[in-house]
Amino acid sequence: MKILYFAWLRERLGRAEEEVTLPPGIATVGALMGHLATLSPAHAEALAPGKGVRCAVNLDFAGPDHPVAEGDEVAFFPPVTGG
Amino acid sequence: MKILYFAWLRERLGRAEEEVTLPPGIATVGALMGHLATLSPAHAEALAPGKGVRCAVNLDFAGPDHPVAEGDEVAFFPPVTGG
Amino acid sequence: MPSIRVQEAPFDVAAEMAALTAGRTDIGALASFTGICRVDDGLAAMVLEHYPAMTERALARIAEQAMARWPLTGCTVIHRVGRLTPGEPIVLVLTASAHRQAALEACAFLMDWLKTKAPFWKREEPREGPPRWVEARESDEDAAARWTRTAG
Amino acid sequence: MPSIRVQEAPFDVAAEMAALTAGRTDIGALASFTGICRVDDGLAAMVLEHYPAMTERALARIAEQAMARWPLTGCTVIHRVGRLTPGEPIVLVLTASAHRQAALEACAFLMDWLKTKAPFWKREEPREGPPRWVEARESDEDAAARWTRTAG
Repeated sequence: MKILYFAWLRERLGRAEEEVTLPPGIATVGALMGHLATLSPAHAEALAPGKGVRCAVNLDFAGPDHPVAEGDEVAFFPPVTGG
Repeated sequence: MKILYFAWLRERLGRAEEEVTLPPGIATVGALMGHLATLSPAHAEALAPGKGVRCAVNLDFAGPDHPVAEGDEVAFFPPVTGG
Repeated sequence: MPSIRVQEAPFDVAAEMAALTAGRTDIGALASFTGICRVDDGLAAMVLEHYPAMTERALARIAEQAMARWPLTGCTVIHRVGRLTPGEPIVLVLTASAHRQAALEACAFLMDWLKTKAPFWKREEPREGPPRWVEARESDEDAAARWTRTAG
Repeated sequence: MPSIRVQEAPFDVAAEMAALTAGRTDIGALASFTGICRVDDGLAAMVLEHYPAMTERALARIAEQAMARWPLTGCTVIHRVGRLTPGEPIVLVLTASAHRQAALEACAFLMDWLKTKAPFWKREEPREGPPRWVEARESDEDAAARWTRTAG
Protein backbone atom coordinates (compact mmCIF):
# COMPACT_ATOMS: atom_id res chain seq x y z
CA MET A 1 0.00 0.00 0.00
CA LYS A 2 1.33 3.43 -0.95
CA ILE A 3 1.38 5.99 1.85
CA LEU A 4 1.91 9.69 1.01
CA TYR A 5 2.96 12.47 3.38
CA PHE A 6 2.57 16.21 2.90
CA ALA A 7 3.76 19.45 4.48
CA TRP A 8 5.40 19.05 7.89
CA LEU A 9 4.67 15.30 7.98
CA ARG A 10 6.74 14.89 4.85
CA GLU A 11 9.56 16.93 6.38
CA ARG A 12 9.55 15.21 9.77
CA LEU A 13 9.49 11.74 8.22
CA GLY A 14 12.05 12.70 5.60
CA ARG A 15 9.99 11.14 2.82
CA ALA A 16 7.09 12.05 0.54
CA GLU A 17 5.89 8.46 0.24
CA GLU A 18 6.59 4.89 1.30
CA GLU A 19 5.35 1.39 0.52
CA VAL A 20 3.82 -0.36 3.51
CA THR A 21 2.48 -3.89 3.71
CA LEU A 22 -0.85 -3.86 5.48
CA PRO A 23 -0.66 -6.29 8.41
CA PRO A 24 -3.67 -8.57 8.97
CA GLY A 25 -6.37 -6.95 11.06
CA ILE A 26 -5.55 -3.37 9.97
CA ALA A 27 -8.70 -2.29 8.10
CA THR A 28 -9.33 1.36 9.00
CA VAL A 29 -7.50 4.69 8.76
CA GLY A 30 -7.23 4.84 12.54
CA ALA A 31 -5.75 1.33 12.78
CA LEU A 32 -3.35 2.12 9.95
CA MET A 33 -2.12 5.24 11.75
CA GLY A 34 -1.51 3.11 14.85
CA HIS A 35 0.49 0.65 12.77
CA LEU A 36 2.53 3.36 11.02
CA ALA A 37 3.38 4.85 14.41
CA THR A 38 5.26 1.63 15.25
CA LEU A 39 7.61 1.95 12.25
CA SER A 40 10.01 4.51 13.78
CA PRO A 41 10.23 7.09 16.55
CA ALA A 42 9.71 9.80 13.89
CA HIS A 43 6.51 8.08 12.74
CA ALA A 44 5.34 7.71 16.33
CA GLU A 45 5.89 11.40 16.97
CA ALA A 46 4.40 12.70 13.70
CA LEU A 47 1.31 10.48 13.80
CA ALA A 48 0.63 10.79 17.52
CA PRO A 49 -2.96 11.53 18.51
CA GLY A 50 -3.34 15.25 19.20
CA LYS A 51 -1.17 16.26 16.24
CA GLY A 52 -4.38 16.81 14.27
CA VAL A 53 -3.17 14.74 11.33
CA ARG A 54 -5.74 14.37 8.54
CA CYS A 55 -6.11 11.58 6.01
CA ALA A 56 -7.29 11.03 2.44
CA VAL A 57 -8.02 7.60 1.01
CA ASN A 58 -8.02 7.37 -2.78
CA LEU A 59 -8.09 11.19 -3.08
CA ASP A 60 -11.04 11.81 -0.72
CA PHE A 61 -10.83 13.02 2.86
CA ALA A 62 -11.35 10.09 5.22
CA GLY A 63 -12.02 9.91 8.96
CA PRO A 64 -10.46 7.35 11.37
CA ASP A 65 -13.22 4.82 10.75
CA HIS A 66 -12.85 4.89 6.97
CA PRO A 67 -11.86 1.45 5.58
CA VAL A 68 -8.43 0.93 4.01
CA ALA A 69 -7.34 -2.03 1.93
CA GLU A 70 -4.30 -3.16 -0.06
CA GLY A 71 -4.14 -1.13 -3.27
CA ASP A 72 -5.53 2.09 -1.76
CA GLU A 73 -3.60 5.34 -1.97
CA VAL A 74 -3.54 6.73 1.55
CA ALA A 75 -2.22 10.21 2.36
CA PHE A 76 -1.53 11.84 5.72
CA PHE A 77 -1.13 15.58 6.17
CA PRO A 78 -1.80 18.50 8.54
CA PRO A 79 -5.07 20.49 8.39
CA VAL A 80 -5.15 22.35 5.08
CA THR A 81 -4.16 26.03 4.90
CA GLY A 82 -4.71 27.14 1.30
CA GLY A 83 -6.77 30.01 -0.04
CA MET B 1 -38.68 76.67 -2.44
CA LYS B 2 -37.29 74.48 -5.21
CA ILE B 3 -39.04 71.12 -5.68
CA LEU B 4 -37.37 68.44 -7.82
CA TYR B 5 -39.02 65.38 -9.35
CA PHE B 6 -37.34 62.23 -10.65
CA ALA B 7 -38.22 59.13 -12.67
CA TRP B 8 -41.94 58.57 -13.21
CA LEU B 9 -42.89 61.55 -11.04
CA ARG B 10 -40.97 63.80 -13.40
CA GLU B 11 -42.71 62.22 -16.39
CA ARG B 12 -46.24 62.35 -14.94
CA LEU B 13 -45.86 65.94 -13.83
CA GLY B 14 -44.16 66.94 -17.07
CA ARG B 15 -41.42 68.80 -15.21
CA ALA B 16 -38.09 68.10 -13.50
CA GLU B 17 -38.48 70.97 -11.03
CA GLU B 18 -40.70 73.82 -9.97
CA GLU B 19 -40.62 76.79 -7.63
CA VAL B 20 -43.25 76.64 -4.91
CA THR B 21 -44.00 79.22 -2.24
CA LEU B 22 -44.37 77.50 1.10
CA PRO B 23 -47.77 78.45 2.56
CA PRO B 24 -47.88 79.31 6.28
CA GLY B 25 -48.29 76.24 8.45
CA ILE B 26 -46.56 73.86 6.06
CA ALA B 27 -43.47 72.75 7.99
CA THR B 28 -42.95 69.05 7.26
CA VAL B 29 -42.40 66.80 4.24
CA GLY B 30 -45.81 65.22 4.75
CA ALA B 31 -47.59 68.58 4.91
CA LEU B 32 -45.68 69.76 1.85
CA MET B 33 -46.81 66.69 -0.11
CA GLY B 34 -50.39 67.45 0.88
CA HIS B 35 -49.99 71.01 -0.33
CA LEU B 36 -48.36 69.99 -3.64
CA ALA B 37 -51.23 67.56 -4.25
CA THR B 38 -53.58 70.56 -4.43
CA LEU B 39 -51.67 72.20 -7.30
CA SER B 40 -53.10 70.08 -10.13
CA PRO B 41 -54.87 66.77 -10.77
CA ALA B 42 -51.52 65.37 -11.99
CA HIS B 43 -49.90 66.39 -8.69
CA ALA B 44 -52.78 64.90 -6.74
CA GLU B 45 -52.43 61.61 -8.56
CA ALA B 46 -48.63 61.38 -8.49
CA LEU B 47 -48.29 62.35 -4.82
CA ALA B 48 -51.25 60.37 -3.51
CA PRO B 49 -50.60 58.25 -0.42
CA GLY B 50 -49.97 54.64 -1.44
CA LYS B 51 -47.83 55.60 -4.43
CA GLY B 52 -44.79 54.99 -2.26
CA VAL B 53 -43.22 58.36 -3.10
CA ARG B 54 -39.94 59.03 -1.31
CA CYS B 55 -38.39 62.38 -0.40
CA ALA B 56 -34.99 63.97 0.10
CA VAL B 57 -34.46 67.31 1.83
CA ASN B 58 -31.16 69.05 1.09
CA LEU B 59 -29.74 65.84 -0.46
CA ASP B 60 -30.59 63.49 2.41
CA PHE B 61 -33.48 61.04 2.52
CA ALA B 62 -36.27 62.44 4.69
CA GLY B 63 -39.41 60.88 6.16
CA PRO B 64 -42.84 62.55 6.33
CA ASP B 65 -42.10 64.19 9.69
CA HIS B 66 -38.86 65.78 8.50
CA PRO B 67 -39.00 69.60 8.72
CA VAL B 68 -38.99 71.72 5.57
CA ALA B 69 -38.39 75.45 5.33
CA GLU B 70 -38.04 78.12 2.66
CA GLY B 71 -34.65 77.74 0.99
CA ASP B 72 -34.55 73.93 1.26
CA GLU B 73 -34.07 71.79 -1.82
CA VAL B 74 -36.79 69.17 -1.67
CA ALA B 75 -36.96 66.22 -4.08
CA PHE B 76 -39.69 63.62 -4.62
CA PHE B 77 -39.11 60.32 -6.40
CA PRO B 78 -40.10 56.64 -6.46
CA PRO B 79 -38.23 54.02 -4.41
CA VAL B 80 -34.71 53.73 -5.83
CA THR B 81 -33.81 50.93 -8.25
CA GLY B 82 -30.12 51.32 -9.02
CA GLY B 83 -27.33 48.80 -8.66
CA MET C 1 -10.58 57.27 1.44
CA PRO C 2 -13.29 55.41 -0.52
CA SER C 3 -13.21 56.09 -4.25
CA ILE C 4 -16.70 57.04 -5.48
CA ARG C 5 -17.65 57.75 -9.07
CA VAL C 6 -20.82 58.26 -11.09
CA GLN C 7 -20.19 58.19 -14.83
CA GLU C 8 -21.62 57.37 -18.24
CA ALA C 9 -18.42 55.69 -19.43
CA PRO C 10 -17.68 52.00 -18.88
CA PHE C 11 -15.21 51.08 -16.15
CA ASP C 12 -12.10 48.90 -16.24
CA VAL C 13 -12.29 46.36 -13.42
CA ALA C 14 -8.62 45.37 -13.64
CA ALA C 15 -7.47 48.99 -13.55
CA GLU C 16 -9.71 49.70 -10.55
CA MET C 17 -8.38 46.63 -8.73
CA ALA C 18 -4.81 47.73 -9.46
CA ALA C 19 -5.53 51.25 -8.19
CA LEU C 20 -7.07 49.94 -4.96
CA THR C 21 -4.14 47.66 -4.17
CA ALA C 22 -1.27 49.78 -5.56
CA GLY C 23 1.48 50.47 -3.05
CA ARG C 24 -0.24 48.52 -0.27
CA THR C 25 1.35 45.54 1.40
CA ASP C 26 -1.38 44.90 3.94
CA ILE C 27 -4.12 43.62 1.62
CA GLY C 28 -4.84 39.90 1.80
CA ALA C 29 -8.33 39.95 0.33
CA LEU C 30 -9.92 41.76 -2.59
CA ALA C 31 -13.62 41.24 -3.29
CA SER C 32 -15.55 42.61 -6.24
CA PHE C 33 -19.11 42.78 -7.46
CA THR C 34 -20.07 43.77 -10.98
CA GLY C 35 -23.73 44.33 -11.82
CA ILE C 36 -24.53 43.69 -15.47
CA CYS C 37 -27.49 44.76 -17.62
CA ARG C 38 -29.29 41.44 -18.24
CA VAL C 39 -31.18 40.49 -21.36
CA ASP C 40 -34.66 39.94 -19.97
CA ASP C 41 -37.80 39.53 -22.03
CA GLY C 42 -36.73 41.37 -25.14
CA LEU C 43 -35.01 44.27 -23.39
CA ALA C 44 -33.39 46.64 -25.87
CA ALA C 45 -31.79 49.07 -23.43
CA MET C 46 -31.81 50.34 -19.87
CA VAL C 47 -31.69 54.04 -19.00
CA LEU C 48 -30.29 54.95 -15.61
CA GLU C 49 -31.46 58.28 -14.20
CA HIS C 50 -30.08 59.73 -10.99
CA TYR C 51 -30.20 62.79 -8.74
CA PRO C 52 -26.79 64.25 -9.55
CA ALA C 53 -26.37 66.58 -6.58
CA MET C 54 -27.28 63.79 -4.17
CA THR C 55 -25.77 60.69 -5.74
CA GLU C 56 -22.10 60.96 -4.89
CA ARG C 57 -22.99 62.16 -1.39
CA ALA C 58 -25.25 59.13 -0.86
CA LEU C 59 -22.63 56.73 -2.22
CA ALA C 60 -19.92 58.31 -0.08
CA ARG C 61 -22.05 57.85 3.04
CA ILE C 62 -22.69 54.21 2.22
CA ALA C 63 -18.97 53.66 1.62
CA GLU C 64 -18.09 55.42 4.89
CA GLN C 65 -20.50 53.09 6.69
CA ALA C 66 -18.71 50.10 5.18
CA MET C 67 -15.30 51.50 6.16
CA ALA C 68 -16.56 52.06 9.71
CA ARG C 69 -18.09 48.59 10.07
CA TRP C 70 -15.29 46.48 8.56
CA PRO C 71 -11.50 46.88 8.71
CA LEU C 72 -11.13 47.77 5.03
CA THR C 73 -7.96 49.21 3.57
CA GLY C 74 -10.13 50.83 0.91
CA CYS C 75 -13.17 50.49 -1.30
CA THR C 76 -14.32 51.63 -4.73
CA VAL C 77 -17.88 52.26 -5.90
CA ILE C 78 -18.58 53.15 -9.53
CA HIS C 79 -22.14 53.48 -10.80
CA ARG C 80 -22.94 54.20 -14.41
CA VAL C 81 -25.81 56.41 -15.59
CA GLY C 82 -27.40 57.01 -18.98
CA ARG C 83 -28.31 54.48 -21.62
CA LEU C 84 -26.89 50.96 -21.29
CA THR C 85 -27.46 47.97 -23.53
CA PRO C 86 -27.75 44.34 -22.38
CA GLY C 87 -24.43 42.83 -21.40
CA GLU C 88 -22.98 46.17 -20.31
CA PRO C 89 -21.76 46.54 -16.73
CA ILE C 90 -23.83 48.93 -14.58
CA VAL C 91 -22.11 49.03 -11.22
CA LEU C 92 -18.79 48.03 -9.67
CA VAL C 93 -18.01 47.58 -5.99
CA LEU C 94 -14.51 46.68 -4.79
CA THR C 95 -13.46 46.08 -1.21
CA ALA C 96 -9.97 45.39 0.08
CA SER C 97 -8.99 44.14 3.52
CA ALA C 98 -6.40 42.09 5.34
CA HIS C 99 -8.97 39.31 5.71
CA ARG C 100 -11.47 37.69 3.40
CA GLN C 101 -14.56 37.87 5.58
CA ALA C 102 -14.33 41.65 5.93
CA ALA C 103 -13.86 42.12 2.20
CA LEU C 104 -16.71 39.77 1.22
CA GLU C 105 -19.18 41.03 3.81
CA ALA C 106 -18.47 44.67 3.06
CA CYS C 107 -18.93 44.03 -0.66
CA ALA C 108 -22.36 42.46 -0.06
CA PHE C 109 -23.27 45.28 2.34
CA LEU C 110 -22.30 47.98 -0.17
CA MET C 111 -24.44 46.41 -2.89
CA ASP C 112 -27.43 45.93 -0.57
CA TRP C 113 -27.32 49.53 0.64
CA LEU C 114 -26.59 50.94 -2.78
CA LYS C 115 -29.71 49.14 -4.07
CA THR C 116 -31.91 50.83 -1.48
CA LYS C 117 -30.16 54.05 -0.39
CA ALA C 118 -28.68 55.63 -3.52
CA PRO C 119 -30.82 57.81 -5.81
CA PHE C 120 -30.80 55.84 -9.07
CA TRP C 121 -33.82 54.82 -11.12
CA LYS C 122 -33.87 52.34 -13.97
CA ARG C 123 -36.12 52.63 -16.99
CA GLU C 124 -36.30 49.65 -19.30
CA GLU C 125 -36.79 50.09 -23.02
CA PRO C 126 -38.29 46.91 -24.46
CA ARG C 127 -37.68 46.05 -28.11
CA GLU C 128 -41.44 46.54 -28.57
CA GLY C 129 -43.81 48.75 -26.61
CA PRO C 130 -43.33 51.77 -24.37
CA PRO C 131 -40.52 52.15 -21.82
CA ARG C 132 -41.33 51.14 -18.25
CA TRP C 133 -39.81 52.14 -14.92
CA VAL C 134 -38.35 49.25 -12.95
CA GLU C 135 -40.20 48.77 -9.67
CA ALA C 136 -38.35 48.45 -6.39
CA ARG C 137 -38.26 44.91 -5.03
CA GLU C 138 -39.15 44.05 -1.47
CA SER C 139 -36.34 41.51 -1.45
CA ASP C 140 -33.87 44.40 -1.83
CA GLU C 141 -35.35 46.07 1.25
CA ASP C 142 -35.05 42.79 3.13
CA ALA C 143 -31.44 42.37 2.03
CA ALA C 144 -30.59 45.89 3.19
CA ALA C 145 -32.40 45.43 6.50
CA ARG C 146 -30.27 42.44 7.53
CA TRP C 147 -27.31 44.79 8.07
CA THR C 148 -29.22 46.80 10.66
CA ARG C 149 -30.29 43.67 12.55
CA THR C 150 -26.74 42.35 12.96
CA ALA C 151 -23.95 43.84 15.03
CA GLY C 152 -21.99 43.85 11.74
CA MET D 1 -19.19 23.54 -16.09
CA PRO D 2 -17.00 25.11 -13.39
CA SER D 3 -13.53 26.09 -14.55
CA ILE D 4 -10.92 24.74 -12.13
CA ARG D 5 -7.18 25.30 -12.37
CA VAL D 6 -4.11 24.75 -10.22
CA GLN D 7 -1.06 26.51 -11.58
CA GLU D 8 2.24 28.19 -10.74
CA ALA D 9 1.65 31.08 -13.13
CA PRO D 10 -0.19 34.26 -12.16
CA PHE D 11 -3.78 34.69 -13.37
CA ASP D 12 -5.45 37.52 -15.26
CA VAL D 13 -8.64 38.50 -13.42
CA ALA D 14 -10.05 40.54 -16.31
CA ALA D 15 -9.47 37.71 -18.80
CA GLU D 16 -11.11 35.21 -16.44
CA MET D 17 -14.11 37.50 -15.96
CA ALA D 18 -14.44 37.91 -19.72
CA ALA D 19 -14.24 34.15 -20.25
CA LEU D 20 -16.93 33.49 -17.65
CA THR D 21 -19.37 36.00 -19.13
CA ALA D 22 -18.54 35.59 -22.85
CA GLY D 23 -21.55 34.79 -25.00
CA ARG D 24 -23.96 34.81 -22.05
CA THR D 25 -26.89 37.18 -21.88
CA ASP D 26 -28.36 35.89 -18.63
CA ILE D 27 -25.71 37.13 -16.21
CA GLY D 28 -26.69 40.05 -14.00
CA ALA D 29 -24.13 39.57 -11.26
CA LEU D 30 -20.45 38.73 -11.23
CA ALA D 31 -18.66 38.36 -7.91
CA SER D 32 -14.95 37.81 -7.40
CA PHE D 33 -12.55 37.12 -4.61
CA THR D 34 -8.78 37.42 -4.92
CA GLY D 35 -6.57 36.18 -2.10
CA ILE D 36 -3.25 37.99 -1.93
CA CYS D 37 0.04 37.08 -0.22
CA ARG D 38 0.25 39.66 2.58
CA VAL D 39 3.40 41.22 3.97
CA ASP D 40 3.27 40.06 7.58
CA ASP D 41 6.09 40.31 10.05
CA GLY D 42 9.00 40.31 7.67
CA LEU D 43 7.68 37.62 5.36
CA ALA D 44 10.02 37.07 2.40
CA ALA D 45 7.99 34.45 0.53
CA MET D 46 5.23 31.87 0.82
CA VAL D 47 5.51 28.38 -0.62
CA LEU D 48 2.28 26.60 -1.48
CA GLU D 49 2.45 22.81 -1.48
CA HIS D 50 -0.46 20.66 -2.60
CA TYR D 51 -1.50 17.06 -3.25
CA PRO D 52 -1.56 17.16 -7.03
CA ALA D 53 -3.65 14.07 -7.71
CA MET D 54 -6.31 15.21 -5.24
CA THR D 55 -6.35 18.98 -5.66
CA GLU D 56 -8.35 19.50 -8.83
CA ARG D 57 -10.76 16.78 -7.78
CA ALA D 58 -11.34 18.48 -4.42
CA LEU D 59 -11.78 21.89 -6.05
CA ALA D 60 -14.17 20.46 -8.64
CA ARG D 61 -16.31 18.94 -5.87
CA ILE D 62 -16.42 22.24 -4.00
CA ALA D 63 -17.40 24.06 -7.19
CA GLU D 64 -20.08 21.46 -7.96
CA GLN D 65 -21.51 22.02 -4.49
CA ALA D 66 -21.70 25.75 -5.17
CA MET D 67 -23.38 25.16 -8.55
CA ALA D 68 -25.91 22.85 -6.89
CA ARG D 69 -26.70 25.24 -4.03
CA TRP D 70 -26.99 28.49 -5.99
CA PRO D 71 -28.34 29.22 -9.46
CA LEU D 72 -24.97 30.07 -10.97
CA THR D 73 -24.38 30.37 -14.69
CA GLY D 74 -20.77 29.43 -14.02
CA CYS D 75 -17.82 29.72 -11.66
CA THR D 76 -14.04 29.79 -11.85
CA VAL D 77 -11.54 28.68 -9.23
CA ILE D 78 -7.82 29.18 -9.77
CA HIS D 79 -5.32 28.35 -7.04
CA ARG D 80 -1.62 28.96 -7.42
CA VAL D 81 1.09 26.69 -6.04
CA GLY D 82 4.82 27.10 -5.63
CA ARG D 83 6.76 30.10 -4.38
CA LEU D 84 4.90 33.41 -4.09
CA THR D 85 6.21 36.73 -2.86
CA PRO D 86 4.23 39.31 -0.85
CA GLY D 87 1.71 41.19 -2.97
CA GLU D 88 1.23 38.31 -5.41
CA PRO D 89 -2.27 36.88 -5.83
CA ILE D 90 -2.72 33.32 -4.51
CA VAL D 91 -6.29 32.37 -5.33
CA LEU D 92 -9.14 33.59 -7.52
CA VAL D 93 -12.81 32.70 -7.22
CA LEU D 94 -15.38 34.04 -9.69
CA THR D 95 -19.11 33.39 -9.58
CA ALA D 96 -21.73 34.51 -12.11
CA SER D 97 -25.49 34.46 -11.71
CA ALA D 98 -28.64 36.25 -12.76
CA HIS D 99 -28.87 37.74 -9.25
CA ARG D 100 -26.41 39.32 -6.89
CA GLN D 101 -27.17 37.36 -3.74
CA ALA D 102 -26.46 34.03 -5.43
CA ALA D 103 -23.16 35.30 -6.85
CA LEU D 104 -21.98 36.87 -3.59
CA GLU D 105 -23.02 33.99 -1.33
CA ALA D 106 -21.54 31.36 -3.63
CA CYS D 107 -18.27 33.33 -3.77
CA ALA D 108 -18.04 33.40 0.03
CA PHE D 109 -19.00 29.71 0.22
CA LEU D 110 -16.32 28.71 -2.30
CA MET D 111 -13.62 30.53 -0.36
CA ASP D 112 -14.74 29.11 3.00
CA TRP D 113 -14.78 25.56 1.69
CA LEU D 114 -11.59 25.95 -0.28
CA LYS D 115 -9.86 27.10 2.92
CA THR D 116 -10.87 23.92 4.74
CA LYS D 117 -11.51 21.22 2.12
CA ALA D 118 -8.80 21.59 -0.53
CA PRO D 119 -5.35 19.99 0.00
CA PHE D 120 -3.05 23.03 0.05
CA TRP D 121 -0.46 23.85 2.68
CA LYS D 122 1.35 27.13 3.12
CA ARG D 123 4.91 27.45 4.32
CA GLU D 124 6.14 30.90 5.20
CA GLU D 125 9.73 31.91 4.63
CA PRO D 126 10.62 34.78 6.95
CA ARG D 127 13.38 37.17 5.96
CA GLU D 128 15.25 35.84 8.97
CA GLY D 129 15.04 32.43 10.58
CA PRO D 130 13.77 29.06 9.42
CA PRO D 131 10.62 28.54 7.34
CA ARG D 132 7.45 27.69 9.25
CA TRP D 133 4.26 25.91 8.25
CA VAL D 134 1.14 28.03 8.57
CA GLU D 135 -1.26 26.58 11.12
CA ALA D 136 -4.93 26.05 10.33
CA ARG D 137 -7.22 28.58 12.00
CA GLU D 138 -10.30 27.61 13.93
CA SER D 139 -12.09 30.63 12.47
CA ASP D 140 -11.77 29.02 9.03
CA GLU D 141 -13.47 25.87 10.33
CA ASP D 142 -16.22 28.02 11.82
CA ALA D 143 -16.69 29.90 8.55
CA ALA D 144 -16.95 26.64 6.61
CA ALA D 145 -19.37 25.15 9.13
CA ARG D 146 -21.92 27.94 8.70
CA TRP D 147 -22.76 26.57 5.23
CA THR D 148 -23.76 23.21 6.67
CA ARG D 149 -25.99 24.81 9.31
CA THR D 150 -28.04 26.81 6.81
CA ALA D 151 -30.39 25.48 4.17
CA GLY D 152 -28.30 27.60 1.80
